[in-house]
Amino acid sequence: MFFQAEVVITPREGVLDTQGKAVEKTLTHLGYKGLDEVRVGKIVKMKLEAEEEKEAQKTIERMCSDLLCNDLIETFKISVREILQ
Amino acid sequence: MFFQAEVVITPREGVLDTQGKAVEKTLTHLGYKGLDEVRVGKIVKMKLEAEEEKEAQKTIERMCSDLLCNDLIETFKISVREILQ
Amino acid sequence: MDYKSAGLSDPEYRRIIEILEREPNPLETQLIGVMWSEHCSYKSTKRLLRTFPSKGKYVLQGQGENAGVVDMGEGWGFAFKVESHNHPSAVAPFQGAATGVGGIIRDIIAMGARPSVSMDGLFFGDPDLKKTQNLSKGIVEGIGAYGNAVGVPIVGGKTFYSPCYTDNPLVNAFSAGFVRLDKMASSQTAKKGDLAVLLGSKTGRDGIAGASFASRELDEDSKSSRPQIQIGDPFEEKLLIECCMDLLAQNLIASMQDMGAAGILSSSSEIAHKSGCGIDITVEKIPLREKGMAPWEIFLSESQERMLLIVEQDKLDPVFAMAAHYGLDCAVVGTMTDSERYRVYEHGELIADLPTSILGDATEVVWPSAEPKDIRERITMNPSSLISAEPERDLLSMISCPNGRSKHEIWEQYDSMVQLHTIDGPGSPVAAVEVPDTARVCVLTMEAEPNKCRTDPYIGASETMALSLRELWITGAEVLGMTNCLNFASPEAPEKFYELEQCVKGLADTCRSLDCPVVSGNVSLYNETSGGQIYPTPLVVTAGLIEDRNKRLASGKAATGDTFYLAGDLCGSLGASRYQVMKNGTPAGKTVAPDHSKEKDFRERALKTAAAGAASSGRAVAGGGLAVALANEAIASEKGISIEINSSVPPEEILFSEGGARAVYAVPEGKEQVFESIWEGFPCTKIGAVSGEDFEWKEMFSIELSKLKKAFLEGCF
Amino acid sequence: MKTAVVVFPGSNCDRDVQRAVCESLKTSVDMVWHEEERFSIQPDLVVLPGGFSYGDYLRSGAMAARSPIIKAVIEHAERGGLVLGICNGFQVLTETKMLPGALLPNTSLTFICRRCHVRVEQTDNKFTYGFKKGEILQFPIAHHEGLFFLPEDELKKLEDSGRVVFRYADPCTGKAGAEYAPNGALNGIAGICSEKGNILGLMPHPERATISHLNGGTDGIRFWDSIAKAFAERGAF
Ligand SMILES: Nc1ncnc2c1ncn2[C@@H]1O[C@H](COP(=O)(O)OP(=O)(O)O)[C@@H](O)[C@H]1O
Ligand SMILES: [Mg+2]
Repeated sequence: MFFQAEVVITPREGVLDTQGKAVEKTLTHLGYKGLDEVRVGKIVKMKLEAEEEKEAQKTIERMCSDLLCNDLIETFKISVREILQ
Repeated sequence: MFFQAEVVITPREGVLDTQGKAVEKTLTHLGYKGLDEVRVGKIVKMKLEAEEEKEAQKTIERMCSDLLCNDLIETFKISVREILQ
Repeated sequence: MDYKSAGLSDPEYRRIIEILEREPNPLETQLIGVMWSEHCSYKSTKRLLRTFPSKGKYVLQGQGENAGVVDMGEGWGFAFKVESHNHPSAVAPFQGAATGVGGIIRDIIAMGARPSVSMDGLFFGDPDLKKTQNLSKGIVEGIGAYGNAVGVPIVGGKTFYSPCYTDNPLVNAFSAGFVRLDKMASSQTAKKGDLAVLLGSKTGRDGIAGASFASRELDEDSKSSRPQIQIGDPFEEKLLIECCMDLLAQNLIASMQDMGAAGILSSSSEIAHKSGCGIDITVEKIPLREKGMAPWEIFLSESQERMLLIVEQDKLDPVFAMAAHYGLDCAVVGTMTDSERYRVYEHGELIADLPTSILGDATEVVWPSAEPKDIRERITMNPSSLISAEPERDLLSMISCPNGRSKHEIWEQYDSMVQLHTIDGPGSPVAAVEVPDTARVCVLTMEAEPNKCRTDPYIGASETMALSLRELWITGAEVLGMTNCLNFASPEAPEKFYELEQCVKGLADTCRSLDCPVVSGNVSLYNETSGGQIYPTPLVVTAGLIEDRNKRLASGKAATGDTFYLAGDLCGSLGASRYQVMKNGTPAGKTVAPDHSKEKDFRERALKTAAAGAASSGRAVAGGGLAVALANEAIASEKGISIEINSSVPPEEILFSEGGARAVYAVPEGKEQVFESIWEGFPCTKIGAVSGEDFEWKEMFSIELSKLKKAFLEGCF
Repeated sequence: MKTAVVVFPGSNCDRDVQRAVCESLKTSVDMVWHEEERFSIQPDLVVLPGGFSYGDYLRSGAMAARSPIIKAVIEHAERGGLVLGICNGFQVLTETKMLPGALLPNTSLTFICRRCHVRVEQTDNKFTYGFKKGEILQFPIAHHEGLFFLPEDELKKLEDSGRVVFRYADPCTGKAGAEYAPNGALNGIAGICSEKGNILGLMPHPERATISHLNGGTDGIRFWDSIAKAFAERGAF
């Protein structure tokens, strides 16, 4: 089976998000009002093959701790859905 | 009304994704198999105030073309949901 | 394929039929169309470029290769070239500028040299406009992102602001590298039976037809017709550098060529044509990043980070092994033949068959030339508008204005020290780097004088060249050669072509009489939009050599006790000077036409001054004139200066006039006599000394050094 | 002192460190490709050089930290061997968790290359043994991600255990701290060491201040001498 996975990686609460702050500032400069808590994160998308959804989910979790996410500064959220090859 | 918005920004189809390429290679090196089309993008999250959902959506769209997204090389997807302040 | 949409004119198309003795098929039409574009063929300027002096005793490789090479001694060659990336940077500032840096680096690799230094020439519009700020931010970040990651230091550059660049920013990327003479590579040494190998990134739909894109003006249409933007991958490029250096060290490459404009097509046809061979290429062997690409897309794709290697059959295995070591894609895509034909096969079928000469030899175009109608107006200036009532204020304005202030906000974003050989980096008028494993120093200047070229293209270009030479002579360097980038508007307008012709003549004449061969270069035309045209902008990068680094005369080294001298005339001209433009808004008046015999005289004395160690610091009088040269010297040396000049000449002339062979020197105690005797018989005046905490000009002003510094560094006072 | 410099794909200060160490310590330096699983000659000092391993994609240092050679580097450190991470090498050390913390983008969100000053905060380790506490050194920096970060409680632990080795400083007043950090580093931290003092990571580039006729200064010469001195007097292991 084939899956499309998405990992959303965001800076942890309490970690300086310089980029988020800069984006918020620039948007405010551009005239946007009422913004708050602008955060900038990363998203990693991929196709992968696995026996079943649970396994795909597990694999992606391992990838996150192996490489994609630094848990000192980031948290992640995974979503996986089956696709046709 | 208050909204939580998320903008997912990904490299356009066909545009070289340098990060995605490098991540895919490293994951493969680390022993992950059956991966394909690894893409790395950005995600911007924010809270904002608006009269209604439609307006919030519109505002975010404008932000994308004003700042968040470079439409030559990136595409974006917006999601907005209402939250309590 | 309609030949017109391939960019070919009626006479060009007729000529093709004549040469082929048949109609070209659609693929062939595309291929020829791109190779005959201005960008690839230099059809409008070839004739002019031939007038450059190309010979010199240090020239190892002149025009016609990927980069020129000069002799740095002790077995080292120095390959260098500058190239424009104007159109791409206007459309996509970050990526356009980044890929400009990457592209010029591959030209250096193609000479077998390890890319060692880069510089960037940036021309931006009105600095007060949001548009300019966005463009310049993107461009500078793009250059930094690529240069920093690929590990080639940016040791200097040029930044110039004028409203004429608002819609047409210019990005000129210079790169250079050192090469052992016995390891020099060439694009002209392929032989029958050798294999054509593609190394590096897979081919995608990036920048297809970018070459023809760069060969016309930017219009509203360019937005929709613009090619898929090229993305630079400095990581891949770094691997490409290391891989190519290793391959060359083991003598595994017979010939090589980078892939720039018109990608596989131009690189493979050039190598075949220049080597006197033919080439057979098999489309399906080319590694692709995307599915469903048509042959013409594959051949014209400008995907970055690719090199074409020509490899002898029995060396293929080690080449593939090396590519694998660096994790680079590598594929045999063709074979060199003796047919002198450029043949493309797809699944066994011959789909294009052209003489290699047709791709290399586009017909030259001769555009009519006419002196601009407003030339009188351009060279007429109104002296009464230039009176300096408040010299102090004027000086502070001059060193804090966008063109006069420090450019550190730009160059601190660049790694200027990686590779551990930078002796003097950005911020110094002349960049200096070590020649590997020697006591020798390679010095470089980048100059452009668009305002002066605007009012008098011939004199302006001459002064640009002369200034860059003076700067090198002052350091004590022997001049080895220069490379240039000619940035102009459309050659199809007779007045614009005139400017181009005159600038080339100015450069060529100056180079010829002052012994500076032209070893490489690049032309960028059609820098105009409906909003306007750029000023003629020839940019020159000149390379020099100092054999003993202890004999180099630096700037910004004035020390306590030093006496200041002005070598050269007291005044130049206010015509098209920074001061004149600041006062009047647009350039007017002529600058001083360089007097070649005087320049030579200056050269001998400047070289002697450095060799004798007769000065502790030296600096050419350039933009902003004498006052700005001294102010810069005070700031860089962190020393107060006191100046006294008794003359009846109006203050603005003394302070701010430009042009002429002139330099300021700080001469240490005990060296005055040596110095004076070197300069005896040349205009030379003692003008002051290092002293106190202020920049003081007797009977004119006295500015605290800290105030001066703030104006220069922060752009306000 | 046998030295090995690890070369990752994209490293670009590897040859610079090699030259700096060769010239100042008069020893030969092994260059070790990241795909090796062990050092062929057991080094005393392993240097993870600066540059852009893997193009700094994803997170700087992240992919290099997963290279085959890293296992050997960890073993070397566990035996007490010296490990020095400069700039990108420091980022690799935090990604491998050999040192605590993370290096976030500079507050300016730009790359910064310039000379800067750091104060030596402690000398009880295998690297700054030859300096006096409080000395100010000038080293160039060149990075985009140099903001040292640790959550508050861990930062306090790091400070309390005296493992901050270099702090950005003002050369005139001798004061050091966050306000002198060009990159926004917490507490102005420029370099830290491991508990045993045998692993050092720092953002500035001592190798760029080693060749006296170049424009980076000469304090790097003393830095290498200091390591040699510590090694001679205290041994590596
Ligand atoms: N884009 C740039 N990149 C690197 N260095 C630059 C750049 N622009 C200017 N510089 C450096 O700043 C100094 C002055 O720059 P320049 O633009 O030529 O002004 P000036 O006309 O005063 O010489 C030079 O040392 C030059 O190398
Ligand atoms: Mg200059």
